[in-house]
Amino acid sequence: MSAVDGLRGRIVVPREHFAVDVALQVPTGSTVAIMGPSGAGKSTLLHALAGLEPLVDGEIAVEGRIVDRVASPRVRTPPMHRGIVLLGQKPRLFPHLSVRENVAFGPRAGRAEARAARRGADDWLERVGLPGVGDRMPHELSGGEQQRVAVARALAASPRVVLLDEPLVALDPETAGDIRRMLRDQLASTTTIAVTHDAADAVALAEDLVVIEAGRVTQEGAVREVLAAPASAFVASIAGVNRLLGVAGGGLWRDGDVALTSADSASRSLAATEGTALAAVFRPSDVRVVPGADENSWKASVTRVEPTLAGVRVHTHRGAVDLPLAEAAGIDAGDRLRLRIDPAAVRFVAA
Amino acid sequence: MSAVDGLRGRIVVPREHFAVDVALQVPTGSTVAIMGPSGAGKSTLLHALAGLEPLVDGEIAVEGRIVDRVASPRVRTPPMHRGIVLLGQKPRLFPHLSVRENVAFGPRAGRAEARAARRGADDWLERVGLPGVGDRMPHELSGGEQQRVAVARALAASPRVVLLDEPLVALDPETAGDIRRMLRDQLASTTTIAVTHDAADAVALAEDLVVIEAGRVTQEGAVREVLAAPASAFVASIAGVNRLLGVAGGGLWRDGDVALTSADSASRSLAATEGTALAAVFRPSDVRVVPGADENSWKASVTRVEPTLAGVRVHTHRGAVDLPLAEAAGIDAGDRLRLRIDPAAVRFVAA
Amino acid sequence: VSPAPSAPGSTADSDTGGEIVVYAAASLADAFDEIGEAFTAAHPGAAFTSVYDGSSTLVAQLAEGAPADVFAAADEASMQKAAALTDESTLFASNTLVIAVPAGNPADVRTIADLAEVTTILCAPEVPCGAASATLLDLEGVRVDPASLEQNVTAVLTKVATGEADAGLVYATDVIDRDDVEVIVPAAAAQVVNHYPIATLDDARNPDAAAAFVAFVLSDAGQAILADHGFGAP
Amino acid sequence: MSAARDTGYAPRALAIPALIGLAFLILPLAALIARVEWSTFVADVTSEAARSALLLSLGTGLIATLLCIVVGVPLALFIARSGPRLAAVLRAAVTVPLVLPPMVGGVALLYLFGRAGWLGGLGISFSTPAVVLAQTFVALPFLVLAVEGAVRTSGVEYERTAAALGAGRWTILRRITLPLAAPGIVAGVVLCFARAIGEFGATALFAGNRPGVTQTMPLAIYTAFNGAGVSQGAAVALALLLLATAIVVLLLVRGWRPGVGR
Amino acid sequence: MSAARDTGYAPRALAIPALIGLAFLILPLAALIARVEWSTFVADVTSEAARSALLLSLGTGLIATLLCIVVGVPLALFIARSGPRLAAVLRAAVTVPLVLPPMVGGVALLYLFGRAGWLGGLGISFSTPAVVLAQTFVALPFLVLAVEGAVRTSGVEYERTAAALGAGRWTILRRITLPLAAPGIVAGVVLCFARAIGEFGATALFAGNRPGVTQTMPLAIYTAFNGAGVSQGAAVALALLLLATAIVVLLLVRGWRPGVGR
Ligand SMILES: Nc1ncnc2c1ncn2[C@@H]1O[C@H](COP(=O)(O)OP(=O)(O)OP(=O)(O)O)[C@@H](O)[C@H]1O
Ligand SMILES: Nc1ncnc2c1ncn2[C@@H]1O[C@H](COP(=O)(O)OP(=O)(O)OP(=O)(O)O)[C@@H](O)[C@H]1O
Ligand SMILES: [Mg+2]
Ligand SMILES: [Mg+2]
Repeated sequence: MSAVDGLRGRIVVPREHFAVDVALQVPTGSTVAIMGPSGAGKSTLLHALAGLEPLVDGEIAVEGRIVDRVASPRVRTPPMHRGIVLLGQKPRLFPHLSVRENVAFGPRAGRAEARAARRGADDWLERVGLPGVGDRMPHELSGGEQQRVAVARALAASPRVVLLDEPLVALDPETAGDIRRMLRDQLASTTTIAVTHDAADAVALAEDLVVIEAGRVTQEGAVREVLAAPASAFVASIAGVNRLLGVAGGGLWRDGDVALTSADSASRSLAATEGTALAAVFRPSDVRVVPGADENSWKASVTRVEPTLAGVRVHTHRGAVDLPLAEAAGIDAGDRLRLRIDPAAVRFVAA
Repeated sequence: MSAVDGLRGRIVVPREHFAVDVALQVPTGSTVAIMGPSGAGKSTLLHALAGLEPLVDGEIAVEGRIVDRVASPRVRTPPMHRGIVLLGQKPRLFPHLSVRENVAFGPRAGRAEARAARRGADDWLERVGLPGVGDRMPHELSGGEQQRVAVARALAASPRVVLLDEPLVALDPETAGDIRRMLRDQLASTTTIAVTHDAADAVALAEDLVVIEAGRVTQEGAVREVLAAPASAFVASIAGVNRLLGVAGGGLWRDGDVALTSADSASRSLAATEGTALAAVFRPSDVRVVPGADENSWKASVTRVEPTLAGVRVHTHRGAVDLPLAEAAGIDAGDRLRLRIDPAAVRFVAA
Repeated sequence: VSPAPSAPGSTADSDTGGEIVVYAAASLADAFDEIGEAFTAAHPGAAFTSVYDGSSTLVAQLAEGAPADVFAAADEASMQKAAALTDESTLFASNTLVIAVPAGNPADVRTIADLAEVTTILCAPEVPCGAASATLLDLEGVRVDPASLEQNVTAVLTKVATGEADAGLVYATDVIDRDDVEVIVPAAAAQVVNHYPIATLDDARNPDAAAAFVAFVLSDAGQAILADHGFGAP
Repeated sequence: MSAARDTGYAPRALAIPALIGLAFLILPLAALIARVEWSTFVADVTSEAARSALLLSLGTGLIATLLCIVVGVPLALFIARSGPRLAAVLRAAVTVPLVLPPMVGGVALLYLFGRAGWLGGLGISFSTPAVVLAQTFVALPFLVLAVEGAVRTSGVEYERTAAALGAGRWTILRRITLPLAAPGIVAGVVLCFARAIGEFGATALFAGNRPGVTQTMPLAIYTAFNGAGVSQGAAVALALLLLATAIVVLLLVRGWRPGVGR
Repeated sequence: MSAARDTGYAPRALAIPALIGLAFLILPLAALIARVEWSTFVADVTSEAARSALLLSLGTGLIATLLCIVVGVPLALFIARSGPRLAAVLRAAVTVPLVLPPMVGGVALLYLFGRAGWLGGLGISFSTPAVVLAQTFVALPFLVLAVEGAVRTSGVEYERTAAALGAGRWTILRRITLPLAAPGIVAGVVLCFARAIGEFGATALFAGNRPGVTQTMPLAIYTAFNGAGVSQGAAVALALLLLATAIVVLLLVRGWRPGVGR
């Protein structure tokens, strides 16, 4: 139990088909992002940390103080005494309080003087881009506005530890960017866990990223490192990269008759150990369609063609390739293409 | 009133600081995407179309039949008789019905036999990636799972006209992709309006895109055309491009002492008309930082540096530039950079 | 209403100050209010408080310690139930049954025998007026199939007054001064007499005044007021 | 989102007034039971009169409750969906029979349905239907006010969602509005049934007290209570019988209670 | 999401039973008013006895309502947050005084607080406090059941949200739980006050019928009603006075009603 631990614990909570079983450590003042597929147990984890969901095993410590422990002596500090503020996945603005009173709720509950709390609430509303809505009732706001008020309400409680469950959902990219910047400034010295579905949030807000799948941590580490070396198909999908499984053989990545080289030295040294399970990681935008056999190329059959902002993404049974619209004309599911990745653009990671 | 109109109308609904005033036309079987900043009036528009919000002016026709008209003879068909199904912004699963009964609700209300409706519901749950959850109650699902059940419930009602209010919100990219594909297949011949905050959804699902800002349509047209020629800062932000305002002068785009050329013939002919207000549109990833004066380059001071998945985006007072992490080291707000855009990567659009 | 004649009983005024609380059957309410006034006029130091309700209710309350000095019941059975609370009781009034019919006598009831032919309601046999009614009908040899067995005289009177029933048996005192019902006195009425007992209570907080009040009720002045309200002599 | 039982966040000190309240409701009953004369209890509760009064009470009480549901639930829906002014007026109108001493209510019913009343032609007096009407009159406000509160609390959002899925009005009523208000409706039905079965004053005046026809349990209890020479034992025994029966019926009703969660 | 008044989606045909229900509640009152003897009305309602009974009724009714709130709201919270079994038992216990004919309730209170009762030492019976207790006893169940339903319906989600924002138990109670249940609490208070002010049977037995001390309006009405020689005019006049007063009080209470929306 180190004194620098803002939030630390192991959380075990049973769910329908699996148990959420996660060990976590968030140093004081830092931010950890949590990502995972829908239904992985992210919200369950935050609820358990906040004290809204009982543990069946494990313990939780906030700034060195045990607030939950299953082993004896049993500890179960109720949510309001944990020093943790949770921003839940649904905004859940109090329907009978004005927007201003919603935002002032935390400070007033913390014995702030009512007038000061209301003034503070107006400042917070301004910070989330909603000046002047203080007198409205929650149901008179749009979905994204409610979401932002919920963010303001959570932060206005001046938490030392805050848990954010998809705080930027339901916002357009411009507004989301504004709120993301505001969160980064305001939470600079707050111990924070942020659940998100957008890797850009993790990069912008967090030092570390924890990936949870079916209740278990499947990968964790510094955000960019995790995204660069996806240990699962899910992480590859959030990082937006291809991840092809193979084995090391003669300094190359091999899968059947396909062999790839990498220009990256760390990748080369990984591939040097014969037989290691390796994943070749590269971006669809770095893949090229080539007319004939070539070094670092392979044949792949198209499974589906998906429109993207910049053109199309052609999915094959061995990785996807991004193509401008013009080049994609005529490509259809079932076609076979020869793809090539530049050795400088591919990395191998242990699989 | 043309017979091919799936959904057509003009909707005027007053809100707090502006009135939503939008004219829309969705041909039978096609999909129109609607995007706009938070609070622009997108949900209000869908509610009005569905009959949940009274018009103060305008009229709505579904497949040629007037269902709402303010002018006399007044028409106000209640929601259930409009032949429109709305998937609201909140999932709002019926809390007292099992997940299966939620999905079977529409078919059963439409006089389907109960057993058949339940079987159909199970099929729909499978389609949204949730086989086997039929017996659970809604509160036993995660946020993203609830969202998907709501999608299944709306589509299970086999609507001829469907309005989707951010159907993919709260889903991780992998699941969102699955549902997006499912929507594309299932709604191929359904008249659809889809509100979204992700331009990728618009590209993948819709033929046309309507952009609404502060209650008004600010741009509309084929999806890619709108994104390629953003008429407002908001559209540029969703398209993820820079949009610099200037005027045509000597076949060039000019803003003060900066002049840009474009390799694109349409852009050139636009710029040929002296004095036309022009926007130069180009992607941050196509901008380069150059050491000294160069053709098609300009000086810009850095306003902020934002981490992105692939590196950083450096925002300046004249456009943003995407840089890999290595190149961005040391760049900070206040620095002055010389930026350059390749004439082949810049287009001019009327502003 | 005759003014209360000043006829102080044998009790000395000096002993009869303070409040006395009289628990009396509801049918005595008007008569006792007047007696109370006369009594306080005769005993200026005394204050008179009355509580009126059904005899059974009063007995239950007295058994649970209700603070009363005097108990006047509507029938001897009720006084019997309060036997543990009093030493002895005295009869102070009586009452006889009459036939009440709605104003105008729409069913044209003339004798008690007609009750068998029209919609008749009676008091339930469990309550005093019902028991007396049964006795009277037996005496007259009339078999009545009542439409209802009411809980009290008021219920009978209400239904008669509203025309709900064509006739009902009630006490003479209940119909005095009423213009919404008409009265027919049955021939055998005098043979079925209900007697009202009165007693001071053992727990009386003001036993002297209580005794004075009982004496006053039995005095000529008290009896005159009772007679005014239709009660017969004990 | 949690299904786990949640005991809520009420201050613990509230347990003290809660227990006082509970004790205040239960102690008198205990005192009553302590005084039961067990020697005559069985005879009292199994007497023919008790049996027929109990059956009549149950029968009329259930029919009155049904009538209350049939007219009360629509009335409650109507009030719940009215504007604040109209709702206030309607609520006040509904509250009237609550405040009226039941005896006066009985007189009012007599004036309305009695031989000389506006609806005298129906010939209801002194009959079992009169009992049902009296019970309905006094019990209806409870149902209406309880259901109105529940319907108002559950709001219109789910109804709108259902309408936007194409459901017709009757479907919305049957599958959304009523189930969502179920806890309130059950509470209202309980209050209504309890009030109907305990009704005394209005019945006594309006329907009369004819054994087997209009003598319900409360009238039988009152008769026993007033019975000359009879102790209160019989009245108390009958009251306990009524109580036990009502509680069994109510527990059965509660058994149906659908487990509605949010 | 819409603030616009929404009249909901109830089937229009329901207007028919709703109107029947409303008529059934209002017509008897109209019949009553039609028979008022206006000649003596003013004298009846302004008599000293009427005034003191009305004041006593209002005073005791308000105090009883307050007592009910103080012990009933905590009890309702407690039941609402109990498991289904315990809640069923507690609800049954609370329902008891509803079913008990009020007269028997009065007997039970006498047995408890009377001379030989367990709490006889308090010397409460036959005094104004006894009136308050009798009213509280009969009115408490209404408050508890109505509030319990409302608290259960509004659920724990907002309480959890408040707790996750660091609010303590009392803050949650004061700013979340009670305001959210406000419609139900107001309904409960209305039912409770109406029942208390209309209470007759238990008061008559437990507190007695002593003018100025325990003679509340319903007892005064009863006395007027039973008064030999006096027509029902006085009773009806008093009943209307009570009614009018109660409705004024209730409209005032409704006036405070916070506009809670979802
Ligand atoms: N009350 C409950 N009882 C049982 N299982 C539940 C309950 N709530 C959620 N679950 C299940 O537990 C799993 C984890 O749910 P959780 O809400 O933690 O997911 P999540 O990671 O937050 O997902 P999302 O991204 O969709 O919000 C899901 O499979 C869900 O179906
Ligand atoms: N009931 C209401 N009364 C008055 N104004 C409202 C009401 N509901 C929403 N508004 C306002 O109307 C505007 C449009 O709201 P709407 O919900 O249509 O926005 P939206 O485009 O769907 O936004 P979002 O993307 O955040 O969901 C907002 O500014 C909002 O504050
Ligand atoms: Mg979640
Ligand atoms: Mg919206």
